[in-house]
Amino acid sequence: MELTQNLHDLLSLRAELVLTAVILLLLGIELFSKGNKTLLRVVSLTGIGVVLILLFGESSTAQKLFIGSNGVPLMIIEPLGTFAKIIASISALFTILFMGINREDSTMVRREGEFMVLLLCTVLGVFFLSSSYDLILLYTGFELLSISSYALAGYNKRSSQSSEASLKYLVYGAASSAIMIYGISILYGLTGTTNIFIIQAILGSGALSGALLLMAIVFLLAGIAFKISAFPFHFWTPDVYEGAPTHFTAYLSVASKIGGFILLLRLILDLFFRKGFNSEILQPVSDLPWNDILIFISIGSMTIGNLVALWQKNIKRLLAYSSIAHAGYLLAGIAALNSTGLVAVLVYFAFYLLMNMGAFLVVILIKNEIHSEMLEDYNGIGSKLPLYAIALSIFLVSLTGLPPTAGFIGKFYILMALVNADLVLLAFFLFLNSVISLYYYVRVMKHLFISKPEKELGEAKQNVYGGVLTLVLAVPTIIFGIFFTPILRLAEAALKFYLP
Amino acid sequence: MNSEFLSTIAIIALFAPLAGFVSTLLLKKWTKNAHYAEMFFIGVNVVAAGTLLVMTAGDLHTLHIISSFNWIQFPGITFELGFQFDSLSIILLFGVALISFLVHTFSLQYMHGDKRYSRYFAYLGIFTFSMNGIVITNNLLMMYIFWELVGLSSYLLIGFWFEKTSASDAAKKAFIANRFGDFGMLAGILLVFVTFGTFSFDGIKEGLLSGILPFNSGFWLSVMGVLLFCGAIGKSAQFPLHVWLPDAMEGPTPVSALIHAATMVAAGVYMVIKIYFLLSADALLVIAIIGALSALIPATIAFTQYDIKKVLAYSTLSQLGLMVMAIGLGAFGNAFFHLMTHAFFKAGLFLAAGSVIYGMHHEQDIRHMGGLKKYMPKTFLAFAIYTLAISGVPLTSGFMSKDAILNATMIYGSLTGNWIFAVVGFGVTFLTAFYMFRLLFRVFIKGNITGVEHHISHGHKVHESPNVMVVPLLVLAALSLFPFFSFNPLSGENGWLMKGMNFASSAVPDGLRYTFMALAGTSVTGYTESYFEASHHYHYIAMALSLLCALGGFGLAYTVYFKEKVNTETYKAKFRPVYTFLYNKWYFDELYEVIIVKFTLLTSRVLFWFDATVVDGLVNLTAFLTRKVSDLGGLFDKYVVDGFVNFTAMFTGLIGLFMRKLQTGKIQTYVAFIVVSIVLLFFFYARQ
Amino acid sequence: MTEITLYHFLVISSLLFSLGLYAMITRRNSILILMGVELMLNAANINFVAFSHFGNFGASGHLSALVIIVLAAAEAAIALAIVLNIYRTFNTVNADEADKLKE
Amino acid sequence: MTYYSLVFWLFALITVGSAFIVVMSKNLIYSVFSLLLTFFGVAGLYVLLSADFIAIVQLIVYVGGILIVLIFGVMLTGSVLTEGLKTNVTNMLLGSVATGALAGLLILLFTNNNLYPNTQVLTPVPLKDISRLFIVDYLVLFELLGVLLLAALIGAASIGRKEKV
Repeated sequence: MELTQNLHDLLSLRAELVLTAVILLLLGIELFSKGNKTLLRVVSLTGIGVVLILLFGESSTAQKLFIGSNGVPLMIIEPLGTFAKIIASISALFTILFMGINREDSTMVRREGEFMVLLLCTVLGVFFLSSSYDLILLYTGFELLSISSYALAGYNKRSSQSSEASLKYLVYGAASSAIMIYGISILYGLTGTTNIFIIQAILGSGALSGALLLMAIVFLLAGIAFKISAFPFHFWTPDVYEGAPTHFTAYLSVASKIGGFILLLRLILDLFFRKGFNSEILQPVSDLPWNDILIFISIGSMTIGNLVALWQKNIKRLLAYSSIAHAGYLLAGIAALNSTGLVAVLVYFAFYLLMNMGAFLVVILIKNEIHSEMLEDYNGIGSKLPLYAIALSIFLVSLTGLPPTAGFIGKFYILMALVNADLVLLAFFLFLNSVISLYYYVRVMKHLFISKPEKELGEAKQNVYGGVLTLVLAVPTIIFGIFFTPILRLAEAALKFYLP
Repeated sequence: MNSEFLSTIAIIALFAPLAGFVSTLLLKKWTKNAHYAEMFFIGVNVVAAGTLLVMTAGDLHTLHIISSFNWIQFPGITFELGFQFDSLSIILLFGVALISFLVHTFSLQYMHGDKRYSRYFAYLGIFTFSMNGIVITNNLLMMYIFWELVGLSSYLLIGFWFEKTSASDAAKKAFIANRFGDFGMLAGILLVFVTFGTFSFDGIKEGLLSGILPFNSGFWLSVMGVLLFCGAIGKSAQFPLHVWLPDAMEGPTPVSALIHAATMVAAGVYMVIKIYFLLSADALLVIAIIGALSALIPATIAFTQYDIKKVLAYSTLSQLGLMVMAIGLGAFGNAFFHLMTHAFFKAGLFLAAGSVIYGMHHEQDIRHMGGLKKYMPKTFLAFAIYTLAISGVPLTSGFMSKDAILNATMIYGSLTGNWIFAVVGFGVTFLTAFYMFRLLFRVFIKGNITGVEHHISHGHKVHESPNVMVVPLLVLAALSLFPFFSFNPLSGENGWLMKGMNFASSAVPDGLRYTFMALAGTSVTGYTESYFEASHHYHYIAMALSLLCALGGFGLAYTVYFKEKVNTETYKAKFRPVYTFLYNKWYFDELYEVIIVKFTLLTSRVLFWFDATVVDGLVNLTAFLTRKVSDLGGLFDKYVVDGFVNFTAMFTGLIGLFMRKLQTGKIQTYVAFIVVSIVLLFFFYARQ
Repeated sequence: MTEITLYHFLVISSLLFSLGLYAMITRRNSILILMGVELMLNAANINFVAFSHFGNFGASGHLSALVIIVLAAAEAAIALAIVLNIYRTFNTVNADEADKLKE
Repeated sequence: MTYYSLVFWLFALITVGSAFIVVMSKNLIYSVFSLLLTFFGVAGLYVLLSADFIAIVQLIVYVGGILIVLIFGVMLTGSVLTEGLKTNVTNMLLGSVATGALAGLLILLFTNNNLYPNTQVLTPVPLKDISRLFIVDYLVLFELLGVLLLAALIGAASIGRKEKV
């Protein structure tokens, strides 16, 4: 009886099933039609489109699935997870679109099918991270995301940088995921289960506390912090971001991060804190120093990210450090541990998707023309490729968090949440870091518009496809900076089971 | 009066320059004449602003149109964007539009042939738009947004000829100096928001009147005022951030006229006037002191400078200082009056300087000029009128407004017993007259006549500028005369502008106000009887003294530069140290170079060092120690022999620690960092 | 001889875990780094099974251990491919020689 | 109980000792074969924990699969004949201090906790329970593992395969 019920539940995972079907279909096409590129693209894009439609369809419903013999569900489809899935799917959509442009290596084009399959596997990983409530299932989703990512980072096989990136990602990832599973095993030992709800209940009953629990949490956090590239687990980020194929770097900076963040949110909202809100502030289930942990990591990430970014000469590396800093900003929103903070994090993430994807897109486009990622080679791009240069500036301004761009709104909401939570020091640090970050973002713009190129740029020209894609990302970045209520509503709707 | 109609016009006036900016940039690709789009829209701006002024002129000081809409909504908090029209904003809106229009016209010829001609006009458009935004907003948040936008557009315009290193450097300097100020302003705005939960001026006023104080303390109210004033220190180039303005002269001269004389620098003063109601006596005193310093220091620098635009730039600084000082003394109406009159004649002065520079083929050094009256009579006429106005000679607008400020200093002196500001005011008047007439004499009447003739004999024509440039000059000259502000040339107080203005109304609680305003309660008129009494008492004394100072300055300049009775060189030699000190602008730039640049460098070095040491240091040290440990098996004598060498190796290794960076590129080291981090994190949190 | 309790197993698992990490940090050869990962995963597995046994938690610990073994196999497959690729491009399998990306 | 203890200590020695050799040996081949021993030792520990099925899977997958893959790796990349597969080390001090501290910390934490002091013979978990859990309760996990293995397969093939230019 349970089996039939579970099989039935399996069919309720519509988005996941469609995604898996698309993966298999792509494999089939790859095998039997000799990798017909058009067909591959059409199928993958339509597939993601269907998945997105399904996700939007279920974006306000909640459903418990796989209720086991112990009476607790293994998975719950609910709006917060769906929000993360939407973010991951959209970034995968863009990544596939970017792939067509990236001309870093000719063999990459030939192996597009494999790339798509692995990419969709990572998306599936994020999907399971988003709606699982069992640590082992979460861990498997986490590994699916990681393992496919290792391969994708080394996708540009002929480039030594890409190979190196994949090795580094692998070693660092394997270490941190092994640490994480060790933490899970300790947590299992303390509670006798891997189900989040039961662990929460046990923690809530006050039966557990002490150093071993703290150790398990630190181990768990190490794995999450690796995924969101937060200090002090960020070391892989710049190296991997720089080496990986740029369109995958874009994906990594958004989808992989949302995977880490949704896991963190899941653990915080459903495991370590009381369900629902007592007044405005989240109440931890046991007396762990959550505020301290999050604030420390947040301040560390933003400060280290921004300070080291000041010295970077390679744009991808610069963006990597900037993404570390952004992990810090996002963590600050979570550290507020109140409802405004949670909304702010989601809003920020939606905008972060736009601006970060956009920035990497322009990096790809410019690299196609000048074959370089070094800032000093960006001199004079402003006059040669004005659309790209302006779009990049918009994204950078947005990443800095200046009006009238979306990034400003996101940062503003986070600041707001921090002030509400009386975390004035953190707010101050966030503000200070934004000021620091202004310096290196402006430096990029200086190279684009003001510095003179040493040698004439060759026949660099903008192409229509790239231009349209840039606009698709740049225009909303501006529009959402002024009219952002829809995103706000979306974020609030995503948290409707958690908000007071 | 139909307020909906007025709002529409106001919105047209606000957005017209933006439309000009956008359409110019869009049309730029297709036509060489794209700038006419901008000309058209700036015309629309003038007409709209003019209509607004005319329609409301009857009851300027009662009028308040506020239309606002919600921008961001939170549970409990709403941010509104909105417009507020009162005497100040309507007048300034028109002033900005008019001057901007004249500068546009002037630029048609002046910038002709520049390779980024249309872009220049587009920039002027975006600048005017941002300025309009500052003028008509009803809240601090929106003001800050436009404030930054003004900063950006001025950055673009100062660095317009960015091929010149000096221009792009100046643009950067302006940008950075302004950031310093804006940082303070932002902090102030946040403080306002935290305290009152709103950004709108009316909301803040209500809050203050109902007794809310930041952190319940008068001290913090003063801090709030001073923080907000920081924005003005940056924008209006007040001491000690005044250094950017003279350098900003690297931009095209019409830009200097528009931005660095009439509008942007006035924005700071305007902002302080807008927030006047929340300034406590302490904050006002700080403002007055900063104003006094900014009035005095540049005035002393001005008469040692040889670059025609730099002289004018220092004079602008000095006049802005006067305005700020007047606000600090509680006379914001007088400050605003001077702001308006100054806007016209200073814009005129810059344009006239532009005309001279144009006629002299981009010569800016007054040592190479002389006797230009003969070649450029119309420019001379205009320049002379401006000079009279800025020096405060009767029948000009400048006389009325400057007199009003000086009067205020004397009132303040008599009511508080503190006469220092009056002394500064009159001193500055004297110095202003002196260096302005110096300029007039040296450039147009006497000066290096032979040099100019020599120049001409070599086939370089020195000529009057074409009409499209001269007409704006003459219009501005006319606007520098008294009838446009008051029909009584001796008293600006009775003119429409001053009458249309509300008296200072402070919302600050009694104990925190100036004593001469303390008894007025919360009524609209903020001054006590004694203030008005003193104002009548000192009116004519101030006028006489002011005339005396102006005449003194004129006389000195006349003796030295017209009669040429005094050899300036001997005096220069005599007062060499003083002269050098003044000539080098009190060494502010050098000082900042040392303090700021060096300090920034030092900080970044320290950060770099920190970066390099913390973990990488550990790594290298580890490597070193490992090596040492493995060497332990070596022979003792080898150790002794090699000891010295090893010591040096260690030493260089240690220096290497300082230089290398955190990110070693070795993945395994990163993995080690994970472990270290975990252990440290654990102990960090296990202490409880 | 003392009785064998949970702690004996936990100590073994801690040792394996630390040795695995030690290998990851210090051994230059990538293959040895991978062996380190396997040791760490084994340590986690011992934890799961030991806790399950002594805590009498039923089959869930065993399930986790099985899943981890499968994941380890998958990871090893990918890892080896990556190492081979590194060998082709750098002509070495020493992880610390792949350090072009830094600072 | 003494036999149990004796066997435990034996396997413990095998596991930790051979793991130690894996980590410390300068010769890659020694390391690989010591790893084999470690896996055996761990399998033995599983048996002692009455997890026979896990022990068997451990042997089949680890020894029969993963280890072979690793040996392949060694053979494909190392120049077996020329260099004698010597490998050296890096980060010695940092590594030993850090992991030593971690090990000490973990052992301290584990032994200072009064967890499950049960030492009587516990009932082994029937295989049926495990399989039921896997196929019924954790059906979705089972399916997900399938996708994961597929992804690993494709990824490995994609990266490992030699590319025609």
